Amino acid sequence: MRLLEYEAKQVFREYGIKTPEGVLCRSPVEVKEAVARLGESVIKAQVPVGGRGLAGGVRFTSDPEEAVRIASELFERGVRGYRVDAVLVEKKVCVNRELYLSVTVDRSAKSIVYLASRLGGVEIEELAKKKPEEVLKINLDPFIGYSPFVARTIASFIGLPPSAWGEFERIAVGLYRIMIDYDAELVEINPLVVDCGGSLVALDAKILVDDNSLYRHPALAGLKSRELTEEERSAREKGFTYVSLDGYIGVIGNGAGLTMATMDLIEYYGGKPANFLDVWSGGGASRDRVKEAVKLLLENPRVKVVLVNIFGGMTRCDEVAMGVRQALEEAPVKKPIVVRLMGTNQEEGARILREVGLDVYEDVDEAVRKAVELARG
Amino acid sequence: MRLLEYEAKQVFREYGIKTPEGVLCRSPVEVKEAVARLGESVIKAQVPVGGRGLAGGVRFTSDPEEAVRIASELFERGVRGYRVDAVLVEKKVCVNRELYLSVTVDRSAKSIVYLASRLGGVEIEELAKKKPEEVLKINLDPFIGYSPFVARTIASFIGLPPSAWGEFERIAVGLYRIMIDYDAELVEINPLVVDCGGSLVALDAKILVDDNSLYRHPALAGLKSRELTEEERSAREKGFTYVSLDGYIGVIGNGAGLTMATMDLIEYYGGKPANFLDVWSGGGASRDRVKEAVKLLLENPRVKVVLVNIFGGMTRCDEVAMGVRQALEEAPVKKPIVVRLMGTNQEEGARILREVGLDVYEDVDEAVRKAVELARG
Amino acid sequence: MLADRSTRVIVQGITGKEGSFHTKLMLEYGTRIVAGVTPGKGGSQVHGVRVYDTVREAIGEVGRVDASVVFVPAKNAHDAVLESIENGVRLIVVITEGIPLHEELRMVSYARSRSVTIVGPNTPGLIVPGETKLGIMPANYYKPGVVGIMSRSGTLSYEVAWQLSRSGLGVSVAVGIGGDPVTGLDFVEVYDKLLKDPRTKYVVLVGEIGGDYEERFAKYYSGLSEKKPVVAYIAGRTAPREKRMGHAGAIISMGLGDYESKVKALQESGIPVARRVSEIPTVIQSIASKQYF
Amino acid sequence: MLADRSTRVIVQGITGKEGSFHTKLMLEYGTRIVAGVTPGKGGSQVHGVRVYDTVREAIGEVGRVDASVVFVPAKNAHDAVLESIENGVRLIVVITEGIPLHEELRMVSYARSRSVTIVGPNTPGLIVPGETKLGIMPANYYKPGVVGIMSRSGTLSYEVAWQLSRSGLGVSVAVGIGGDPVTGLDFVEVYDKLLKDPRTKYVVLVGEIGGDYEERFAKYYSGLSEKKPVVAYIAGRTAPREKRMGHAGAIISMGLGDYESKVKALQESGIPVARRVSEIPTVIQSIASKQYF
Repeated sequence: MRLLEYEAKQVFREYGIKTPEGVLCRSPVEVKEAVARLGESVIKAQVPVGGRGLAGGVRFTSDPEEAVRIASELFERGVRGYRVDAVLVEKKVCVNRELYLSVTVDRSAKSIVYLASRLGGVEIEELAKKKPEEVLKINLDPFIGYSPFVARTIASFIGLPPSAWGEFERIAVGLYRIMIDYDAELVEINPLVVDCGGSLVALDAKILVDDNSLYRHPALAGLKSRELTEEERSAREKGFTYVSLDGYIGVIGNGAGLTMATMDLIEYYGGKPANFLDVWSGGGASRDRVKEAVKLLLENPRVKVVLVNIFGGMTRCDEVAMGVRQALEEAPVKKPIVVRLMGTNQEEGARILREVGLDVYEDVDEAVRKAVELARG
Repeated sequence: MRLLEYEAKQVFREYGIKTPEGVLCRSPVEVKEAVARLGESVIKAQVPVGGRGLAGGVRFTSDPEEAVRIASELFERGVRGYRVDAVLVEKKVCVNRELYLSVTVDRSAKSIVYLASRLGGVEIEELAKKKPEEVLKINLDPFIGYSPFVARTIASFIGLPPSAWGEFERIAVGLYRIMIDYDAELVEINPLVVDCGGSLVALDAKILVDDNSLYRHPALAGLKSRELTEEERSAREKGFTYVSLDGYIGVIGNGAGLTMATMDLIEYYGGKPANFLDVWSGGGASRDRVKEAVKLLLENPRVKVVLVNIFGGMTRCDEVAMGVRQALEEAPVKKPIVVRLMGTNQEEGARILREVGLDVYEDVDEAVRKAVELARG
Repeated sequence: MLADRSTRVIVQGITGKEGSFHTKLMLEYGTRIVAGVTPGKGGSQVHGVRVYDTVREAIGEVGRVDASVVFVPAKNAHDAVLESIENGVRLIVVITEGIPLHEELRMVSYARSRSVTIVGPNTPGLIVPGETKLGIMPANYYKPGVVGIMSRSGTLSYEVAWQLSRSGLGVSVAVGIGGDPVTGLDFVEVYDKLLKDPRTKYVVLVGEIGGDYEERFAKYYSGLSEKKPVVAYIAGRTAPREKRMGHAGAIISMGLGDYESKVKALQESGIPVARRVSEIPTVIQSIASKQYF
Repeated sequence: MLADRSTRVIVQGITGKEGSFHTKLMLEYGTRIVAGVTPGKGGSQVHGVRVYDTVREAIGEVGRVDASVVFVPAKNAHDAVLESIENGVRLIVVITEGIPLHEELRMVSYARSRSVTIVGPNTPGLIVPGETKLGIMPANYYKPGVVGIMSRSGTLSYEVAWQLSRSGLGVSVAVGIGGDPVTGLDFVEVYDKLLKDPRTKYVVLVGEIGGDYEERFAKYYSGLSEKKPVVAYIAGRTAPREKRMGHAGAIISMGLGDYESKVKALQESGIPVARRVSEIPTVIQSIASKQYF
């Protein structure tokens, strides 16, 4: 779960990390007033997704009237498909140097890692590939965690003068504490700047919270849904793992890997998946869950054909079949449904579905080819 | 540094550990009122030392008049040489079972360890020697610290019913948190009782805080001095490590081991040391420190002879000698002083002292024999 | 391999719905389950298996325990794993899904420091067809054979097993390393074990987007002098960036872990990448036909 | 042994009063000090030794570093030790006194897990007379010879060294394990090293009240088949219970670590315990006269 920039910056300030002077605005009028007061400003759309700069979500102005135009545009059009409910207006900072600093999880080393560079404002993974000598990586031993020498080692690497080390140590330990206290996957300052007065300021702020830990952070858990499209939100409310895609073949699978593989296979055979929907729920796919999933896709106007791919193992295929059939009966919209069934009582399941005229397959390739063909219709 | 029982119990309560109903009293009148209110009570002298029960510092009564007598006696006479400023009056608990539980540092394993037994109220080290099968010892991996299974393992070992495990887990994790938050060496509940209602109650409470960590606990650091006798307090105020003993030969050494060895040697030759005083201060013993140390002992009425044992290494013996001589000049009381000198400028130091008629030795055995002889003399 | 029919297993969280159900299936498969553990349920029985309150008690009663299969819910799984480690269990299969990231880090690092093997978390477990099963995979799709499977996915690996079984190649052993960002085993470690397994002639790697397990395996593989042939399949070619595709581990973020990078790394190391699961047996057979021994 | 004249040493906290003073004395003794570290003082010099801001930088400039001598104040010593461990230093001599107990626990346990040797904390360090000195002991009282000293005390061990030196036996190596409750090395580990040291013929153990290092050594010693003779001296016979005698480690508490228990354990293991320091050389000479080889 990604915190919005202004939320992340509030957390930063609570941990003693300086951020630019700024105001959160929820209307063009507020933006106008903010720019009038702050002078040369940056207006940043608050959306839970990266790449906002390239998409026009970050704009500079010192003119309050222009600020109104920019803000109206952002509020109306949104950024990268997300509605903009708020923009952060910040006083432009006089920048001396741009640095990079983050704390994240090194999956390979299975430890927390600091990444730092004297080159800020760039994507760190790209930089690490192109100029590895410019990126310092310090893995924290899981036994020890953070200790102040880590901050000193980084400060010395990025060439901060010893007079700034105290301030830098506060930032470095702040990032680590946020990482732990918020169960974060990533806490990033990019760029961290040395301003013209020699102070260290976080120009941007990114905090990704581990979804599996959200139960320990009830205040954040409620924010999760804003990362979702409307479509995703209603699917998640029904308890499915769901991601919207831009195709037209609705996909239901059980298990994340199998569902992704089904999407890939659709594309392989020339179709385009409309979504990722995993009905898996630990105990196998029950009749009701399958029914709800199928209904959801049938009601989705983008979906032309629904493809159900169940490799159940323990799942009872007659149950799955009953779910599909009930969905078909209950849904007001009629669309073709292709079902691939594998698991206990597979034959019985196939019989139930063939009774109502559906295509049922054991071979997944055949099922996908059929769905693609029907969608071309 | 040892917290008083009532302080430790206050900490316990803050960490969710139940203690008996009680009142801290600073006068016999308060004790009387407390016993009148509580009925059958235990009156416990609050002194920073163990063995208080055998020394008459823990008394039972239900009679307010008797309570006055007991309290007056405790306040007047003190316990084990410590003044009693307060007594804790607690309602007697109806006890079903007595258990033992503590967290401490296992010096050998270099880790934190839980000790538990179904036999409470006894000294655990004695029990561990006599009936090792009755003591469960769980060393915490320093990497992991406490995890709830530790509490379950203990609860199962001491035979608590699963219905009490939740309460027991709260106590077990409480002890661990106190250990960490207070930089403790030991956190002990002895006995931890199951009362007649089935609740777990800490009848006694012991928290030892690591002296080296007191700088992180300013509120506690101020309490340290109450563990000291008047004599020790004034010596510590001068910056010496000092312990009062009951003999008559004043001992000044540099380094803890050497000073202890000097005490032992005095006893070996038939004398009795009056104190432990270590002048060591990192950089070696300076003239002023030596002067202050010698004056302190000269002024102590128990001291008949002062023995200075400096094995300096880096220490300049002429400096030490000047310190001794100045003390001799400044102190109003005249007592014999024997000096053993070893280190840089040893000859010069010896000359300075012999000038004023003092005995100076290189050999420590000779010096000690002389001091013992003078004390007898 | 990691386990065989003599492996003595306990089930942690045995009294829960899943734990109980899969205990039954494992017993039917022949897995030697010697005890179950659920705090507070000591003294009861599950499908004839005696339940204890703590791992320490269980071991005290039944003696040596080689492995634990963990069904304990996400909030308590970390504690259950530590309990097994501290009591000397050397192999821990963590079926549980949804364990907080930082707890996974702690438990995985700690296990490493104690040389304990963790399979998972968020894994279907491991199976040695015809020998034993420490997990939840549907055993009827795993016919004994010559192909070792190492997979980050659950149901997808069942599909692979079935394709291999019906093709006649069969499965020698299948290990689910788990779908989370941090797992106890990675492909390199499982492959090392498969190299030493006499039954395994070929290896299928079932990867997915996110992380760099596949890339690191490719690098490792290309540096080996002795190897068994590997065929890979990677799920998630059509997955968008920065969206978590079900598994916490299946997310392309910070430019890391996209499909192309993985396929490129594998192919450059001489590992063919099947575009469809159903191709896998064919690719193996074509490799087999080129081997002259 | 732990160090010799080729050992490349850095000094952490080199610009402080003690650090600077003892750097001078160590250099005079011949210790190969290749760099100093004090955060924020990088670029300066101390007695001709170049100072760096971090251990990483120091190693980057001067290359391999075998050992560090730490004079950093108690509040920061833990961090300094971790810095050296993380940068691959294998031997760390911690002179600093007064480090909080729980930080000692952490750094000592961590060093063990990384197979790094910590001498101390709260130690005078170690000296190999005629070779090198990583510490603060007055070297002129240590004549090269045949007796290894392992001690929990500082100045008392100088006294022992002097008694041995003037008796003609001399010192092969002296290691101060430190006066705190938790130390990096214990007597068992030092003795193991002394057993392998060809110069060491006899060993003096200088113990004190508190803890059970002496008891554990006695137990270990009695189980050895090959050993070098040990003579012990224990300080604190006249110390009262529950009073800390200067050293944090020198306290008899919870019935643990009194003088009698230690002497009994040592004597039962065949280790003579001298009642006075000045007896030690005599006891060794009497052992020597009974050896027929």
